[in-house]
Amino acid sequence: MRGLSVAVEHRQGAFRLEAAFEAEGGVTALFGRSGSGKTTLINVVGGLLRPERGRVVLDGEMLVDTEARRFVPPHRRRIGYVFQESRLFPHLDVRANLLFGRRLARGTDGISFDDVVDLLGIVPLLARHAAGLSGGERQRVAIGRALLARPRLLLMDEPLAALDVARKAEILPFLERLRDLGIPILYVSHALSEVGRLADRIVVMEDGHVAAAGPVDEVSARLDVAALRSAREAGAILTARVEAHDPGFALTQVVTEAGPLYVPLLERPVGASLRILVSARDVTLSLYPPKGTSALNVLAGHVAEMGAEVAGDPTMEVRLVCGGASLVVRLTRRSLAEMDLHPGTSVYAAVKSVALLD
Amino acid sequence: MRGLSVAVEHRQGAFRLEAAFEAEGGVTALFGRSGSGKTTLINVVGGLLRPERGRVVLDGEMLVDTEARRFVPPHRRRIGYVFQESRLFPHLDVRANLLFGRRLARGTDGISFDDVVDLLGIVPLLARHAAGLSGGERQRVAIGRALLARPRLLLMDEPLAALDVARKAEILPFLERLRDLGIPILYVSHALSEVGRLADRIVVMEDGHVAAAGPVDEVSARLDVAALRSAREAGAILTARVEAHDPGFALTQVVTEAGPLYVPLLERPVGASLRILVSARDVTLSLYPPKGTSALNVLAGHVAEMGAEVAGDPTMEVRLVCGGASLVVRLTRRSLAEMDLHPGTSVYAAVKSVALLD
Amino acid sequence: MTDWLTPDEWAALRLSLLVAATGTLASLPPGIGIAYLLARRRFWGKSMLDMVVHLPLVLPPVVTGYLLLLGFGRRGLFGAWLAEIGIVFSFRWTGAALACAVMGFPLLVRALRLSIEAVDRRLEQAAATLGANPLQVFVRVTLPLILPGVIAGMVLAFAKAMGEFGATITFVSNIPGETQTLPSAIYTLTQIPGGEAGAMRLTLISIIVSMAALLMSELLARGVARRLAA
Amino acid sequence: MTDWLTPDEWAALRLSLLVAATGTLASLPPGIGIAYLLARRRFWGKSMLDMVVHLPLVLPPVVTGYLLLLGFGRRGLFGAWLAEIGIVFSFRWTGAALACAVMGFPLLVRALRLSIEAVDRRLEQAAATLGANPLQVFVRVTLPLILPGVIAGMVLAFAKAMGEFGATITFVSNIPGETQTLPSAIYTLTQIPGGEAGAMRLTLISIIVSMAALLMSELLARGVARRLAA
Amino acid sequence: EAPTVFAAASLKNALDDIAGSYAKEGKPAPKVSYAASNTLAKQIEQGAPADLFFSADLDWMDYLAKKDLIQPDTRVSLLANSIVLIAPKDSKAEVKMGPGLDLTAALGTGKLAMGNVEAVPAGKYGKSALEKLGGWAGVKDRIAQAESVRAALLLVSRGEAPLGIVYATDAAADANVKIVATFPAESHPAIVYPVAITKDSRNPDASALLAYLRGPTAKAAFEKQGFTVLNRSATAAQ
Ligand SMILES: Nc1ncnc2c1ncn2[C@@H]1O[C@H](COP(=O)(O)OP(=O)(O)OP(=O)(O)O)[C@@H](O)[C@H]1O
Ligand SMILES: Nc1ncnc2c1ncn2[C@@H]1O[C@H](COP(=O)(O)OP(=O)(O)OP(=O)(O)O)[C@@H](O)[C@H]1O
Ligand SMILES: [Mg+2]
Ligand SMILES: [Mg+2]
Repeated sequence: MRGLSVAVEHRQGAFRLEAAFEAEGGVTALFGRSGSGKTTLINVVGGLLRPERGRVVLDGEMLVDTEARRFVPPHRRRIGYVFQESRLFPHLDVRANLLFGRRLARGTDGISFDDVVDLLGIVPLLARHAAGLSGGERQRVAIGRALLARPRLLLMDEPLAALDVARKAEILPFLERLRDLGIPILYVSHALSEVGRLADRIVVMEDGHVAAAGPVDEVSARLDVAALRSAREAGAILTARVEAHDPGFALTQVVTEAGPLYVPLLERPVGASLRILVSARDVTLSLYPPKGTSALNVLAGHVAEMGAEVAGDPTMEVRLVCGGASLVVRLTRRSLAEMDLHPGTSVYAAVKSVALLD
Repeated sequence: MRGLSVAVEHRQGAFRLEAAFEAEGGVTALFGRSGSGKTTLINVVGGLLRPERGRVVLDGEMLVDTEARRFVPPHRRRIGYVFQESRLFPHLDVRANLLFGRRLARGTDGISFDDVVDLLGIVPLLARHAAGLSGGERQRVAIGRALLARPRLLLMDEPLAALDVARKAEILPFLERLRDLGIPILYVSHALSEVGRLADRIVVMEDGHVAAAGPVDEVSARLDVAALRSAREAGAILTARVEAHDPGFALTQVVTEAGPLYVPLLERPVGASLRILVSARDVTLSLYPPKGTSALNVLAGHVAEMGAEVAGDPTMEVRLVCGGASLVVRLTRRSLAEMDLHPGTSVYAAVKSVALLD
Repeated sequence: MTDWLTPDEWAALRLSLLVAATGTLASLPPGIGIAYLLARRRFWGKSMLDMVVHLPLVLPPVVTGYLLLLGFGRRGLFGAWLAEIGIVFSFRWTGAALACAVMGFPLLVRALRLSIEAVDRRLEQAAATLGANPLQVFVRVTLPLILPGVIAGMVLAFAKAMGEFGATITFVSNIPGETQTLPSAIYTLTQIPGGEAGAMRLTLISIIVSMAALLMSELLARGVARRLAA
Repeated sequence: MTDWLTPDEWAALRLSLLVAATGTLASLPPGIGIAYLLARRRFWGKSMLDMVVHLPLVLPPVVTGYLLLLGFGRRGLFGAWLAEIGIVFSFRWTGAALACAVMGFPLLVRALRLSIEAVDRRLEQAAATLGANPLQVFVRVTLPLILPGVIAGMVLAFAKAMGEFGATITFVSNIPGETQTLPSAIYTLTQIPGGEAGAMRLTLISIIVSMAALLMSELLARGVARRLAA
Repeated sequence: EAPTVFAAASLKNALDDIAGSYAKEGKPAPKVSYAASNTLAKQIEQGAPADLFFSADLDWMDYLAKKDLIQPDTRVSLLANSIVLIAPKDSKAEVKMGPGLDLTAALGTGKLAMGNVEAVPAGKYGKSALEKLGGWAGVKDRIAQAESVRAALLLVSRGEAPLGIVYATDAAADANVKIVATFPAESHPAIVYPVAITKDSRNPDASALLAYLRGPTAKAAFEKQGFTVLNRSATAAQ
């Protein structure tokens, strides 16, 4: 039985963790506000914290079972961990940090050292000591170190928070490749764009418990999860299939259940499937089919659900159904009134091309 | 003479810092990729690093002058510092951490303790020890600690990177208030949205030197600064004046040089001036005036400058001139071709309302 | 209890406690100062200072005691001079405290130095940016962070003082009620026929005292550790 | 040089170096083990163990020597048993090394313990998640991080061994060429009227040796510190 | 005011007794500092507040006399002791004491325990006795030199050494050793314990105490510990 299954309780001072979730292969995002218990939860999975009660099962192996007094120590779990604060070994140089787990791990499979350092852009750092690295450099080395230990599950605690957007954009496809290589990832993040791009499933934490969990497509379109709403970037994730390539404009046409869309040119064969995030703020609604605009992607649909009005917030969310898929749109209440939108109203959703996966 | 003036050179291993910039009151953003020297530069300003050559002048006081062998030690600079890695005192509880500098600072002015802890949402943490805090909690305490020391300049090294979007949204207005209280801030960030919102001036670092510096409005619209381009969120910052309030829809109408815009309801009197970020990806162009759409804000203008095409990148940036102001728009090359845009083409820019300051 | 110990032995116990406590406490401030210098500063003669601090460890205690006698005795270099300002060590309990302080000094300084070197200097920098001058940084950040080292150093110095007699007896002799500490008394008992039982009894007492000090220090250290724990 | 020292004194110097080095090195592994237990584990009898480790500091050296004799002498508890498997301490240099190891043990253990307590356990956790078992974590992370403590502890133990004679002479006596170490020789000279000059000469030599060891340790420590520096 | 006595540590038993009875007679009980004779002598040299110096051998008394730190006219060689050859109590060793003394057979592969032959008085006496009797050459490389005569006794008592040379006073008090033979008095310099009032003594009670030490009560106490009390005068000792 592949996959991770967690159901634990733990008390830490006044904070109480009581969380249960399941995750199969692929990337599971842990999403939630500061202090909601994300780090605590992955510490339990990684074996750094022994929960007071509960079980953790990975690929059918019982890692923690408090009733049976079973607790597999971290070094026998083969679970990689990229910590929120990098935790590089100060007595080793970057290369030795990277190779620390590599040497301990049996086998020769997995990503190659050269690939990792190239991609993370840390080749010039290899001979340096951990102490002199910048914040972002440290975090990149930490990612490499965890990867090179050939983990069977990777825990990542906000690995990209210290990185600039360009660096993030370089590393994300790499993490995608890991996912595709079959290394499941539990990924803590505040950024729904990262989450949407990488994750198959999402677990939303609120105050120590799981507020919502499930496939990203479903959960991300839910208007009732406060943590998502406040993320402002909430959007919907769609599954897409590559339809055609247009190298001239560096575009690829994909087909989703909501309709055809253009995304930046992908190096995937026609017929390959992928997932895309349509961020709520990247959708503009109009009552008539727009023409002569820079919006490349226009989907026809109708209003399915209206989010709650929040006093003082000029915006609200609306869920559309376009074809067989949901989209979330954030628009001002004023526009809503001017356009006289109600459940059932037919609309055209103009999706800004750059908001799609690049 | 108010303001900060820095012109320094320093070598650190293979890395060479050679940077000069000026900053008056308000917020100056330090923007740049990982490893570009942002932390090194503010360490020089804070007095944690003694540069090999150069000068640092704050409000007319010479803090560093290597030629005159002058070096004012950090504790005499009254420069607050929020570190990238929080650096809370592990032997003190949160309250004592917060009050550490407070007690040393003379005077009674400045922000009140209660205000700070309320706003940062750390009231429940006050009696806790620093060790048990979550990543985001630590960072909030660090911000409070620096603020309470009544600094005359505040250095912030990615203070919000570890925070969730909602928490960020709460803290940003607070930092704005500091700016308005007259405490200048040097603010390192990767997020142009934060930068645009807070900063008056921006200094873009590239590989140890200043690639661009100047008022945010000017620099942010420049298409030639690679660091900005790769941030993807590049946009233009506009100065605006409050024109009217519409409490019903929770909107405020403001007037910019580019034309009138709706923004979420502001608690500022009519006539007050403010600044807004129009993110490049939040603008959709059309050749005809759009109608019946959810885009509340439409500005008329013409194409002024076309950015460079980057091989493999389906998008490119275009600078518009609308009235007396510049806007940056990111659109696909395909749209560009379909719309047949050239410098001089008249266009309508639909600005998604939620992309404005909230 | 009173049957357990002769009056002289009682006096020796009291004196030992006084001497060990005084010696340990008095050596703490200079110990911290020197440990700080050795850990943090580079200066001319640093190796020299380091060596001098370690000397009492390297020298046979008798030699240390003899040097103390030469230096701080009534006719000694500093002794004569200090006597003028009213500080007399020779053949007083203060001399025993000085001997214990000197003998324990290397242990104290090393523990402190090790702790100071382990302090995360970024925390001290943070304190400086909050307006703390170097002294305030030391008192409010460094010192609390090295408390485990302070405790360890004091325990070592105290234990050493409870066991020290070679330098003490050489420097201030073995005068009951004045300079006869517990270890000197034990030593004397080992030198006479039939003294073994008495020596063992006093040794036990000295062990009990040190055990108490040790336990107290462990409790203290545990409290400190809890406060610093991650 | 040869004029400087009599053959017996040469022998004493050589022996002192051998004894101090052997004692220090041999006590390192158990020292690390016990320091680790004391720093990290909670177990029944921990205070007891702590006390036993500190005993040689608390007891007058003569008493320690006496106890060693009782335990490891030819007819001692362990001595008789060890003799059967060929390990003999009495009147051998190995006995002197044992005495030095025991006397330096509390100093070594304290320094190690202090360092172990200062190690950031989050780094050890990180190593565990990378697949290192507890032993590997210790060898590859903890040990390198406590190197400053190892060096400090060894310096203390070595210096102590260079100065120790009370326990040594009581345990294994003072046989020139076999158990007469430098401090024993110095001690003997201090007991002879007019022996001061000779004692001072030997003391100087012992200082020079320790100074060399100290300098070497400082260089080592500086190297280590540079590697760990921020 | 109570006088301060600096006395060799081996005198502790006797002097504690004497101090007790002295105090019972209503006199100020003396304070006695016990340490090695050399230590005490050097302390007196450095101005220690001692009124009486009671040494375990002549050398250190002579040392102070030479430096003019004692009052020569008060000096008395008060006690005498003898040295004996001892063995663990279960030992079968037999030695014929006298000229031509040979300890090698009795030693076997073991060591001869004695006080340091240069520094410790009992060691010095033992060495000269062995030299005089001709046994020195055979054992001189087989000597375990202890830091004090007590430590030498301990080595024999614990069975570490098969033979040892200690004072009769020490041997008598240890049940684990037996006296194999007593060295003839003429085989070594006289083992005497001289006492004198120091030059710096300002204590008027010092001479009274010295007189008491030479008195009958003290004599009994010394003899109880196995010392021989001498009745020679100070000058005679020289
Ligand atoms: N040792 C402790 N004692 C008491 N409370 C603790 C302890 N450790 C963690 N907590 C609390 O548990 C809660 C969850 O912490 P956790 O680190 O899991 O949060 P998080 O979701 O990772 O937050 P962030 O995004 O800020 O890193 C926090 O409120 C934290 O203060
Ligand atoms: N002690 C040092 N020795 C050598 N190089 C160093 C040292 N300290 C910093 N550097 C290098 O200097 C460069 C600038 O570092 P800095 O910390 O200023 O970067 P940064 O812009 O803050 O990056 P980030 O966004 O990742 O925090 C980096 O490449 C770093 O590796
Ligand atoms: Mg966290
Ligand atoms: Mg940085």
